[in-house]
Amino acid sequence: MVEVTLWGALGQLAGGKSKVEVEAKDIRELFRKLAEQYPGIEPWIEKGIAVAIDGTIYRDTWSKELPKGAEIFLLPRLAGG
Amino acid sequence: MNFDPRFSGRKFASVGTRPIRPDGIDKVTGRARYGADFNMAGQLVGRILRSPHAHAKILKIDTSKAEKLAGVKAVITAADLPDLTDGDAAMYDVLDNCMARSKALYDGHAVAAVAAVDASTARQALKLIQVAYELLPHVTDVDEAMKHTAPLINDTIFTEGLEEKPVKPSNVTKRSQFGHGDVHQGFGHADFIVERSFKTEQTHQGYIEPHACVANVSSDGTADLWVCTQGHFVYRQHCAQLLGLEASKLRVTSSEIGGGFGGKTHVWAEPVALALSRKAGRPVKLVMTRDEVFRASGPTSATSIDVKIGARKDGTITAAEATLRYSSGPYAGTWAEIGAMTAFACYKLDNVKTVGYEVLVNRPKTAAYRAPSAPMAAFAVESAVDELAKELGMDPVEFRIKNAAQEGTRSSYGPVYGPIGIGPTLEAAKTHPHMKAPLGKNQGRGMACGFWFNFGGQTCTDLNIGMDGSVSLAVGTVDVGGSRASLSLVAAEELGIAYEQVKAVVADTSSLGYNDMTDGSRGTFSSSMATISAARNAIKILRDRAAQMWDIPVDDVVWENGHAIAKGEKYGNLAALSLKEIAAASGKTGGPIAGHSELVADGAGVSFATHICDIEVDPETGAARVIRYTVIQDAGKAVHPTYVEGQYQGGAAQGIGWALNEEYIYGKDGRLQNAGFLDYRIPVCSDLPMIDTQILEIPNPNHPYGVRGVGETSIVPPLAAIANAMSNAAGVRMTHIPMSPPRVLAAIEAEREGRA
Amino acid sequence: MRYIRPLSIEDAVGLLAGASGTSAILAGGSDLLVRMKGGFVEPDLIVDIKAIAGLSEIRETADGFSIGAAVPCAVLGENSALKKAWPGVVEAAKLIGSKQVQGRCTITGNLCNASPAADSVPALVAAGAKAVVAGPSGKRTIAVEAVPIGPGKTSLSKGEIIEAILLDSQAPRSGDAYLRFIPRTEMDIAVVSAGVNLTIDEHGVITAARVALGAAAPTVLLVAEAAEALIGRKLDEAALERLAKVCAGACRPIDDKRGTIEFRRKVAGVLARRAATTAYARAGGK
Amino acid sequence: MAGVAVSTTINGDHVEYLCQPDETLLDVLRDRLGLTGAKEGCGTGDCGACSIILDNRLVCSCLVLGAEAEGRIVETVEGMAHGEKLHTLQQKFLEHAALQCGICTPGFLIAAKDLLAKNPDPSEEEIRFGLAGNLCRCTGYDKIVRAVQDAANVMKGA
Repeated sequence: MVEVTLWGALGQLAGGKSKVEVEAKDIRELFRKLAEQYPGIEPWIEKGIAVAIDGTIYRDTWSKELPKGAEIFLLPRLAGG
Repeated sequence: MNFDPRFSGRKFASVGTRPIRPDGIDKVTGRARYGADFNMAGQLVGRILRSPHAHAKILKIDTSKAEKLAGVKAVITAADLPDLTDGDAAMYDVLDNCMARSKALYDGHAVAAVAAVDASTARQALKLIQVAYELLPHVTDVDEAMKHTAPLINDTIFTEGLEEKPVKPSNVTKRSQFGHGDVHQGFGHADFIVERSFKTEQTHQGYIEPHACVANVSSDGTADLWVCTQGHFVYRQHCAQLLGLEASKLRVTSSEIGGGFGGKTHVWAEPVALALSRKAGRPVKLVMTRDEVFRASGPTSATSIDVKIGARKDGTITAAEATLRYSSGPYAGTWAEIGAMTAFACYKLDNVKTVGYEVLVNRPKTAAYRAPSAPMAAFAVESAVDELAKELGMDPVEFRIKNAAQEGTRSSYGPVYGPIGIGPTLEAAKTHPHMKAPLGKNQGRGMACGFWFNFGGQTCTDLNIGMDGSVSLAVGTVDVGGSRASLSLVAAEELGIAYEQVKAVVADTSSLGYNDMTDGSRGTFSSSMATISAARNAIKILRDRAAQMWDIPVDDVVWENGHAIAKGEKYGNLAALSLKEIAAASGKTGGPIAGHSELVADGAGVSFATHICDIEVDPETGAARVIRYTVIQDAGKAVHPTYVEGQYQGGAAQGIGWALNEEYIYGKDGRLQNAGFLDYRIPVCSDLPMIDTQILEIPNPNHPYGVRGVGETSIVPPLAAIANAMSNAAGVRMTHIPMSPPRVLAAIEAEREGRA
Repeated sequence: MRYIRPLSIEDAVGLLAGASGTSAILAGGSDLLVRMKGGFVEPDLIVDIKAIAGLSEIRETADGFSIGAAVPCAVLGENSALKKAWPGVVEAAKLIGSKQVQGRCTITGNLCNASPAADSVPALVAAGAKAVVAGPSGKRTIAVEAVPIGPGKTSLSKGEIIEAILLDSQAPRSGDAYLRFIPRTEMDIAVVSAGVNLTIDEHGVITAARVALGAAAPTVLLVAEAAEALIGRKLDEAALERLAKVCAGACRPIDDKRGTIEFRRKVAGVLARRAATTAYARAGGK
Repeated sequence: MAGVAVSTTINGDHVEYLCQPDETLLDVLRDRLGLTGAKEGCGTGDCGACSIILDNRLVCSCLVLGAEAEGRIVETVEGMAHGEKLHTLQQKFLEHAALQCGICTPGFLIAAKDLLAKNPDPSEEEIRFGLAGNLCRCTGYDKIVRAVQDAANVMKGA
C-alpha cells in the first residue's frame, strides 16, 4: 500500500481527498487502480500525469517501481520550451 | 540511470572540455542548411491567407478566381484538412489553429492557402480569394477576458476545476491549485505582509529563422517533410494524424534550426504544406514571413498575477499566496498551471497556496517559450520578496537564503526536494564580487532567483563504429545550441577515444526510433544518457570481439581508455587492443559493431539560478540600460562548459529584452500592431553588456555524470532582477512588464508628484 | 513592372512624368523595398536614379554643400568637411536604421518618405537646408520643411524629383546637434526627436537659433517660439528650462505603439534641452 | 513582367542572371544562384541576417533589387574562406562558440568583416554599435563580441 498525494484539481475528482491509499507496486498499477477507484481521474491519466517519487519526476514510465514508504506525488504533465 | 559516484572525484577526459562543434564549419561558411535552404525539383511556392480580424465567423470562402489564375496549382481551405482527430481535443485545436474552420479566432489565423509556380503568382492568388466574414466582438486582454461581460471565444467551454460545475460558458478554461498548509493561519503569524498585483505582456520567442518547410506527398501515401523543428518525431506524429497518413510512411528530416526556444515544438504551417502538396501533386515549399511568425506562431502568455507574502520580524516567511491568470490564445492551455507550480518553488514554505486560471483571448495560440510560464510568476514573486525584505530591513540575499528550499523541503508544487542548488547559487551570489562593486549615479542593483523543472523523456540513440575506428553517433534530439558537440564528448568519454573520432548527426524519423522533442532542457540530458547507454552496449560487443581475437573468455576482457585489456597474469603478453584494431577486424569477428539505446530519460532534476544585475536609469526619459549582469546556475555537470555559458547568456538576454521592451501591442481593433523586428524590440548588441556566468556543479543523482538540463532556467530570474534593480536605481516599483521608457517615466513622475 | 536606370535627370523626370500607372523612385530602397515586401505598394515603374551623373556625390560649393539625392547616409559620415560643418545633420543621418541600412538609405529618401519620425529631417530643418527639385517645368529650390505635408505625403507633383539637398556653409560661432529618443540603443524609429542649430556672438549670447522637433506632429515642427526663447540669451538654466517648456507645449503628438502623448511631450523638452546644450558647446559657447 | 538581365561579380566570379524587376538580390542569391549563406530573417532590413558587401559597403541584400547588382561587386559569406583556410573571423567564431543556432552567423561574419576593414582596432563599444544591425537571439552577443575582439587582435598582428 502506498500513499499518493493528489494535486488540487485531481483531489476534487477523488471526492475532495488530497491523499489516497493505493495498493500498487509500479506506476502502471498505480494508474490502473486509481482509475478503478476514481473513474473521474481516468481522462486525466489519458492526457498524461507525471508521478514524483521521492522528488524525482517521472512521466510515462509504467515500469517504475514505487518503493515502500516513498513519497508519491501526482503532478500535471508539463510543457517545456 | 543513476549518478555514478565514481565520477564525483574523477577527472573526466573529454567531458568538461571545450572543443569546436562538429557542425561549426558549415555554419560559418554558409553551407549549413536551414529550413528555407532546401529545395526539391519541381517545387511550388506555398502561401497562406490569414484573417485580418481578431474574431469573425467565416461565412464563405470563394477560391474560384484564385484557382483559375495561371500558375496556381492548388488552393486549400479547412475542407482540405478534414477533422481526423477522433475526439482528441488538443489535436483538434492544433488542426483548427493550422486552418480555421468556422471562425477566425485571431488576427493572423490561417483561413486558406495556395501553391503556385512562383512567389508572385502565389501572392496574386491570395488576393483573389474572397472570404466573407461576420465580425464578432473580440477580447485580447487577459483580465478583460475573465469578466462576465467579455465576448465568449468558445461557447462550449465551461471552466474545469471548479468545486461546483459552472452553468454558463466562460473564457476561463480551467482553474488549478497547488500548495500545502494553511495560508490564512500563516498570514496571522506574519509581522509584515506585502501584497501586490502585477502584469506582464505577451512576448515572442523571436527566433531569427522563420518557420520553413518543404513537403512532398506522393499518391501512394508516402511523404517527405524537410522542416526546421525542435522535434521531428513529434511533427511526424502530428502531421500524420492531421493528414491521415501512416507515421512510418512520413519521413521527417529536421533541418538545421535557426532558433526555437519552444516556438518550434508545435506544428503551424507544416500540415498546410503537406495538404497543398497532396492536392497539387508536387513538392511545396512554405516559408513564413516575419509578419506571419509574429501574428500566427507561438507567443507566450500575457499574465496578471496577485501575490501576497507574509513574514515574521526574524525574516521567516509564514505564508505565501498567488493568483495567476495566463492567456492561452483562443485554445485551452495549461500555462497558468505551470506558473502556479513554479511560483514559489525556490522557497521553504509551511503555508503556501497558488491558484491558476487559463484564459482564452483573441491572440495567437500560446506556445512554450523557454521555461514556459515561470518567468512571469518569478517576476511577481521575486518582486514581492524584495519588497518584503525592504520592509523587514533585511538584505535581499540574506532574506532569500533564510527562506531558501533545500534537500528535504516540501516544494510549493508538492513533492519533497532531493539535492538542489538554490542555496548554493544564493551563497555564490552573496560572495560574488559583482555584489560589492560600486554603483554610480542613477544606477541600481537587483537580484532574483528562478526555478525550472527540466524534463527527460523518450530518447533513442545509435552508435555505429566504422571499420576505421571512427564513431558515428545518430541522435534523435534536434541540436538547438551545440548538443552534437556535447554528445560527441560523452561518446568519446565512455569509449575512451578522442572527441575528433566521433561524428554526431541528427537522424531523420525513418532512421531512428522515436524521440521526444528538444524541449524542457532535455536535449543534452536525455541524449547523453542514451549515448552513454549505447556506448556501453557497444563496449560489450567490443570486449566480445577482443575476446574472439585473443581467443580467451570475454569475462577476462575489460575496457579501459579506449582499449580492450586482457586481465590477469596469464595474459601478461597480450598487448591491449585499441578500438581501431578491434573495428578493423570486425568483418571477421561477427560484423559491424554498434551500440543502441532506447530509454525514457527520467530524473532530469530541477534547476535553480540566481541572477545579479545593475541598471542605469535616465530619470528624465525613463530609459534603462543594463550595465552589468551575472548569471549563477547549477548545471549538475557541464558537459561542454562553453555552450552551458551560452545557454545562461542567451536566456538572460531574452529575459532582459522581455523585462525592458518586448511586448505584443494590440490596437482597439484587436490587430497586432508590431509584427516585425522594428517595433517588436529584441535586444541588439549595443543594448547589452558582457554577461558573466558562474557554473555550479551539484551532481544530479539521476544521471551517470550528474548532468542537469541547463537551457531554460536562465530566462526565469531576469524580469524580477531588473525590476528589483529599477526599484533601487529609480525608486519606483514597476509592476508592469515590459518596463518600457513611457511606463518607467510615468512611474517616476507619479513618484515625484506623490512626494511633492 | 518595369525597372529603368536612366542616366540623366531629364530622362528620369520624363519617365516619371510620362508614367501611366504607379511609379516609384529608387535610390537607397530602404523604404521602398520594405513597402513592396509588405504588399503596400506595387509600382508599375521603378526609376533607379543612382546612375544619374552627380546624384551620388557630395559637392562643396561656394555657398556650402550639395548632397546628391542618391548619396547613402554612410557616405555623409565619411565626408570630414561636412561632418565638421554640420555634425548634427551627419549624426542624424547616421542614426537611420543600421549600418546596413545606412549603406543604402539617403537623406533625400528620408525626407520624401515623409514619415513624421524621419531622423534626418529635424536636423536638416534646424540647419536651414533646402531641396533642389527637378521637374517637367524645370528646377526650383524649396525649404526642406516644405516637402512633407502629412504622413507619407509630399508637396512634390508628378514627375518631380529632389535632385540634391543644399546646406549653407555654417556661420562662424555656430553649431548644430540632433538627438532622438529610442527604447533601444540602435535600430529603432524615433519616438520623438529634436534638432537644434545655434549661432552665438563673442560673449556667448545666442544670435540665431532654429529648433525642430520630429515625431511630435504629422510633419516636422519648426518651433519659432523655441528659437525666440533662446535668442538674445546665453544658454543658462533659465533659457534651457524655457526651451524645454516651449518644445513640450509645441508638440501635437499621438499615442501609438512607440510612445504616448504624455511621454513624447516630456521627452521632446528633454531632448531639445540636451541638443541645445551640445549645439551651444559646438558653437564655442561655455 | 519582363525579366532583367544582370551581369555582375559575386565573390570574385563573373555571374550573369535573369531576374524579375521586383526580385530582391537576396532572393536572387538564394533561389537563382544557390548561395543560401545569406538568410532571410525579416525581409525588411531589421535583422541583418542577409548582410552582404556591395561595392565595399555593408548592406542588407533584402533591401537591394537583383537588378541593381548590374556591374557591381558582391561579397557574401561563401566568399570569406579561401579554399580550406577559414577567414580569421570564421575561425574565431568557432573557437569562441560565438554561434548557437548559427542562423545569424553569416550576417555577423560579413558585418564584422566590414567593421574590421573600416576600424581594425575597435573598442568593445564600437564593436557593439558596429554590429547592432545584426540580431542574434541565442547568444546574448557576449561570445560574438569576444570573437570579434580576438579576431581583430590576430588580424592586426598579421
